[in-house]
Amino acid sequence: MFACHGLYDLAVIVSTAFGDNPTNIFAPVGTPAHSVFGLSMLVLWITGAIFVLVAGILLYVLVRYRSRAADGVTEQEPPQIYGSNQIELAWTVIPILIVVMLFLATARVIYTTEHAPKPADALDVTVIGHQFWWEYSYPALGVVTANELHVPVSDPKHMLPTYLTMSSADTDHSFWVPRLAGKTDVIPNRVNTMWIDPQETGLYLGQCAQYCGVQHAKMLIRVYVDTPAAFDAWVAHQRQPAVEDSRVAEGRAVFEHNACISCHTIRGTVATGRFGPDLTHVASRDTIASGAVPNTAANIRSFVDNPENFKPGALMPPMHLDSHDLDAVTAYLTTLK
Amino acid sequence: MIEAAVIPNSPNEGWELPSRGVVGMVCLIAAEASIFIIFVVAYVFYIGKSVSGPTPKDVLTLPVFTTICLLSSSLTVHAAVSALRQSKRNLCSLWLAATVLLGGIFLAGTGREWYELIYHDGLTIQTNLFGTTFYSLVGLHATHVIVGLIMLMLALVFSLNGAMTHEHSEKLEVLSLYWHFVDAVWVVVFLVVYVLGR
Amino acid sequence: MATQTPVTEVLDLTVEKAPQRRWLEVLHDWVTTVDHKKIGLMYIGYALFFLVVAGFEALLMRVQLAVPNNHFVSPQVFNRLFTMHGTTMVFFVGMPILFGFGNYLIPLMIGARDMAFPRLNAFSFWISAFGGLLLYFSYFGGSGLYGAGSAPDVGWFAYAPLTAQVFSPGHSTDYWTLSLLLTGIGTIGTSLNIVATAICMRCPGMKMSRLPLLVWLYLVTSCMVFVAVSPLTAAQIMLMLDRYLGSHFFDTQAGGSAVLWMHFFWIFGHPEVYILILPAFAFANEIIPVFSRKAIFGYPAMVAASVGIGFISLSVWAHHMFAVGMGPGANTFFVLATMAVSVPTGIKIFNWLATLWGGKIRFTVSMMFAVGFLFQFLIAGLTGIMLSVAPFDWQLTGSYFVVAHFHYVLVGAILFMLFSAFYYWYPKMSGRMLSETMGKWHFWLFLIGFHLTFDFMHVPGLLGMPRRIYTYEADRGWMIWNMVVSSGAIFQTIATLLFVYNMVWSYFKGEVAGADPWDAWTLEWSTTSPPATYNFAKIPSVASRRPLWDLKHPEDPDSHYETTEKPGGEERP
Amino acid sequence: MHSNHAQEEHGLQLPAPTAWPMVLALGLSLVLMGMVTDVAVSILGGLLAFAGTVGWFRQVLPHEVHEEVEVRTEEVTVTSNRTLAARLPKGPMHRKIIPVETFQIITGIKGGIAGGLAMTVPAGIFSLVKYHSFWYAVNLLAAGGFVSWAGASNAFLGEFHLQGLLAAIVIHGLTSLLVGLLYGAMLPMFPKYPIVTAGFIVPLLFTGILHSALNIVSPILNERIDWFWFVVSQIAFGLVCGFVVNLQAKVRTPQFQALPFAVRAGLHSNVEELVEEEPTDSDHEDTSR
Repeated sequence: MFACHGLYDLAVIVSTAFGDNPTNIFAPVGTPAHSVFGLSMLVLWITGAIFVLVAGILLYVLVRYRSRAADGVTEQEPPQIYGSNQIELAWTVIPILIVVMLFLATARVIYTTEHAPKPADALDVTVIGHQFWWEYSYPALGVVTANELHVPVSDPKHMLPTYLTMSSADTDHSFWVPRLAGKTDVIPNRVNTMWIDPQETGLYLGQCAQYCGVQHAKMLIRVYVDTPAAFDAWVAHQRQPAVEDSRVAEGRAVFEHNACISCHTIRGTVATGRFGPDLTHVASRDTIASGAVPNTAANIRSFVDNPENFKPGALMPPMHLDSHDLDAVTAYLTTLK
Repeated sequence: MIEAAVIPNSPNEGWELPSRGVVGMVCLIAAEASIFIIFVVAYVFYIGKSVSGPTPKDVLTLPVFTTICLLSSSLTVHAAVSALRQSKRNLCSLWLAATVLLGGIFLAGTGREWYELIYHDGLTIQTNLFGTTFYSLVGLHATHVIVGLIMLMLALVFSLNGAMTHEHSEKLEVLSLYWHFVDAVWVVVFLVVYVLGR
Repeated sequence: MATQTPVTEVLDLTVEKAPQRRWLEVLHDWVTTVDHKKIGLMYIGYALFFLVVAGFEALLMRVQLAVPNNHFVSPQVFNRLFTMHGTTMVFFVGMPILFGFGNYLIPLMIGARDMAFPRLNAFSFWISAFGGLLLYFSYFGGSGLYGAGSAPDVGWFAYAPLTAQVFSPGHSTDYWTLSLLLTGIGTIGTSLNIVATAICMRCPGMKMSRLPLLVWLYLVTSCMVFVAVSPLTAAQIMLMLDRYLGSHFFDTQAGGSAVLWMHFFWIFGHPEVYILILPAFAFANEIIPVFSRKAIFGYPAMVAASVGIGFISLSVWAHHMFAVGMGPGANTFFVLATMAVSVPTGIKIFNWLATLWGGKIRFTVSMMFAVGFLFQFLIAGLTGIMLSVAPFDWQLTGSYFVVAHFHYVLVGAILFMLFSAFYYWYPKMSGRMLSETMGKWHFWLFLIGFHLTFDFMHVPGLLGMPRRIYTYEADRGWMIWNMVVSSGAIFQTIATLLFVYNMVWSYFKGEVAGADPWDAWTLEWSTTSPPATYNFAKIPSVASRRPLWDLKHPEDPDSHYETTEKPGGEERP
Repeated sequence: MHSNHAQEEHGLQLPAPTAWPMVLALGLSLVLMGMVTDVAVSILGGLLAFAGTVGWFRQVLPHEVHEEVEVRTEEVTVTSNRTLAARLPKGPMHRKIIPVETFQIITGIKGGIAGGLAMTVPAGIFSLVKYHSFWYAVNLLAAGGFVSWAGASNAFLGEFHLQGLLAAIVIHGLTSLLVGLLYGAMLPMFPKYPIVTAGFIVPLLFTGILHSALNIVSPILNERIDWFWFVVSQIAFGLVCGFVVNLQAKVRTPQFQALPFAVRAGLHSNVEELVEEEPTDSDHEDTSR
């Protein structure tokens, strides 16, 4: 019985020890992260027990059998024991038993996570990893966005999981939001899938976990888990074309007459590039540059001027705009709610 | 005199150990075999995955004659080793010459095949995945054939000018082991490239 | 060449014998030598040089990571640092130093005068050495000549397609590939030599069942090299073809597969870990019994466990790829295979414990490091079990937890055992004892530094910090842990410098060792320290696993117990 | 090899030092270095490599070049540098493979099989009494191996399923066998109260461990397990297995006698009086490979 409590206590201790941490793997909120958490507690408990036992024996042996003579003089050699089939068999069999048990538990979690039946009403999102940002598209809803993934909250009574179909446009990446699920690699010329079903609304952070080039460190992930109503409102907003505002027509002109359009899309304009993030509703996002900095006018201006300011190694070149054009483009982009 | 650790009455008569040449060659073969396995795996993995043509079916023909030549050279090199063991040096030269000739025919056959592929069928290492894996696998094997042939030719020269004698039979045997390996690899390459992959 | 001579000079045995000789002659001696002892020392000196270099790279990285959003180095430089650090530590420190000890000790332990192929031995060393120099030439060479290249920045496992021309223009990746090709040749050559030596050069009476465990484990390691390093060589050839001739092995745009590279790399990469750790086990197998004054517990089980680890380790590579999406079937298989390794590994730990049990343990510095090895290897093994649990691994892989885990293996286990081996065999190699006082300082400082760094490095991983990021966000709560981790690096640096100083100081001022300072049992202690060029004036002949025990205890020799009925009948080479 | 014979009193033949291997290595390195710098470097490297190869060849062919090394006769006396107060008393107690007496390995296997069979009795009774089907217990155990059975109903578990039976036999058989082996190995070490140890302590310990972990290993089993009956079946196993093991006669472990390979590998068993003895120390290597 105490052992059962041990496992539970361990879970409590572990999940609170690291405090209020946005990417703690021991603070799971979705089913995949939860089942990993449960399994990890079993593993921690077993390995912890083995550690205490073996390290205890080691300590005992070191103290009990230390040579008491001064520097190797006047002492008789200890009995020379060559081995024992019995003992060696015992410490072969016991680890095998532990391994078998651990393996069964592991195999079950692998299958329940990777082979989970997909509900008919699950939300599909296509994730494309780019150097160094994320493209999210919702094929059924006609929404394309970047870096900030919005998903509806999943009710434990009525599961509403989100299925991510992932691939890469260039090098290897890995999608990792520790509190929602383990990581899944995002690999070019290959389609991987994973699913999440966060059960609490909120913002969950993560980042690319596979080295993908110079700016790997700032390829951040933000997952917004919304109430169903909020999510629907967000979708409805994202489906609209870009805001037309005559006050920033000059900025739009600068945008359309520069290389911006070959990489970025703004629906309703001539910009249809796919190489960089879709900017149709860029002003509705909280951050720019894949989560590197908050979405403020000053930051946008600085980024357009020279992306190296925040993200050294970013593939977007410095735009070499004069100060006036920069202001105009910044003004234009900030209206794209 | 350093009398290290000699225990009286220890049974040391007839202390025989394997030949280091043979052991070394077996190790080398193990390492080389692993390299070939990786290339074969890559070939098999990419069968039918080329984005564009030509495909193996379009351009490959079975190199039956050159295969027979290469495989029979295993027998001739074995005969050469046996001859040297019995100190029949002229016979050894003859068998070595036959081995070199057969290996040369094989190499010429590969060269001709490549010429056809490159200039008639337009298949280069850059064309598609088939070209990539085909040239690298067959080329890796051909490289080994070339190295083997150079060694065999040296042996032939030494045999002809009388520098190679009975005492070198173990060295020649080690070389023959390498040559057998090259032949065995060809069997695998042949099966994978010309039979399975076509 | 110039780079390693100063270091080997430290260990140069000939200097003392002929102080008058000009340095050019000495250099000529070392360059042309085919003596396994000199080659072994050159390997060790070369590895120590790169240990310091790669350690310095690690130090720079730790400074950068000590606080969030640091600008100590640029992202490009950071990426080069971790690539070079990893590559250097694995290929130009780990492998050469282990082969160095192997080269030095194996012929001495089996009563032979040299390796089976002395010239191949020299060749293997030089080609590995030039490989390392070529890699480091990238720091100067690339941009100087073509303005394009510099040090590689693709990570030590260089996942495709980051290595393709498109993503890695210039020559930086070429430096990585070519230098690894060169060391690969050297590694295979040395392994071949070790196998041939252990099988074909044994002195009379040294049956396989009497082979010192160190030699057994080197035999297993070397056999693994053939099946592990060769795939890497093959993959490097493919990558070279891709980059130079425009083939498409790992070109994802032409239908090539990035995952294939991962498989090929880890087919090498995982056995590589065991290639590095088995020699550490080998040292433990010699050192722990001597300082416990007991025969090794369960010699056959130790051999069997090593062979077992060797075999199983060839089927576990894809546990580095649990997040790749191989599907539940493959994941399950690799979970089982990986967990299976823990069984023979457990046998080894328990057998070492049983060797200590009932002994009379002498805590020399060598033994202290060996005990540190036992303790840390236990932890490393347990975190290894955590990583083998695929779902747990989905969270842990690619995070700082993994970094902490494998540094626990590489530093906590292998490096500790290497230090232990240095303190144990330095007297044999140089004729002088290393200072025990300095050694104790070295041990405790390094132990503190190690635990500060690598214990606390697990935590940011659990808190979601991925590896290979040049900086991190301030709001993640990783800073305090990274500060502690970085502070440990200082202790380790001081300890390592102390160790280097100890080696130099002791070479001149250390206590004279004599042939057998530790009262040990294997053949290398039956000859002078340092041994003559020919090792043994007369080839010894043995009748048990512990020939020197037999000599020291004529009234109760091992050979009375380890009898066999027919000579040579037991052979299993 | 070269030094074994042809050994003279005053000198030894050792391989002569040579720079050619280094030259070849340098040449090959330069060839590759040329690929990242300039083709001229490659050409230089090629020349050096060729020279190295030829030079190396001439070192070993037609005869290996040796140099004669003078032997400095220098006495190294090998004695223990520990001043031993007392030599180790000679005798079997100080040089041994422990334990001196033990069960054969087959004993543990027998015990495991017997215990495994015995365990099915209480499990079957529980299954029949509570769910009116013997297959219930079988399927419940098997569900640990099948993910798709995780949500299975009681009725489903009450039916006969061939794959369920097979999986249960594998899981149960393997575990019984391993625990049986463990008993065979460990019981001689606790000679005082074998029945208490085997029949009660171990089963209760095992139950405790499983109780804490079962939730994760097999949630379905955890939901429906009846711990009372579980403990009963564990004790049944322990008692029967322990009894069977203790029934067998102990044999002496052969101390350091190297047996012929056939005996060690278990191919032969009738060699002199060591007949049925399980193989000696050097055997592990063969069995665990």
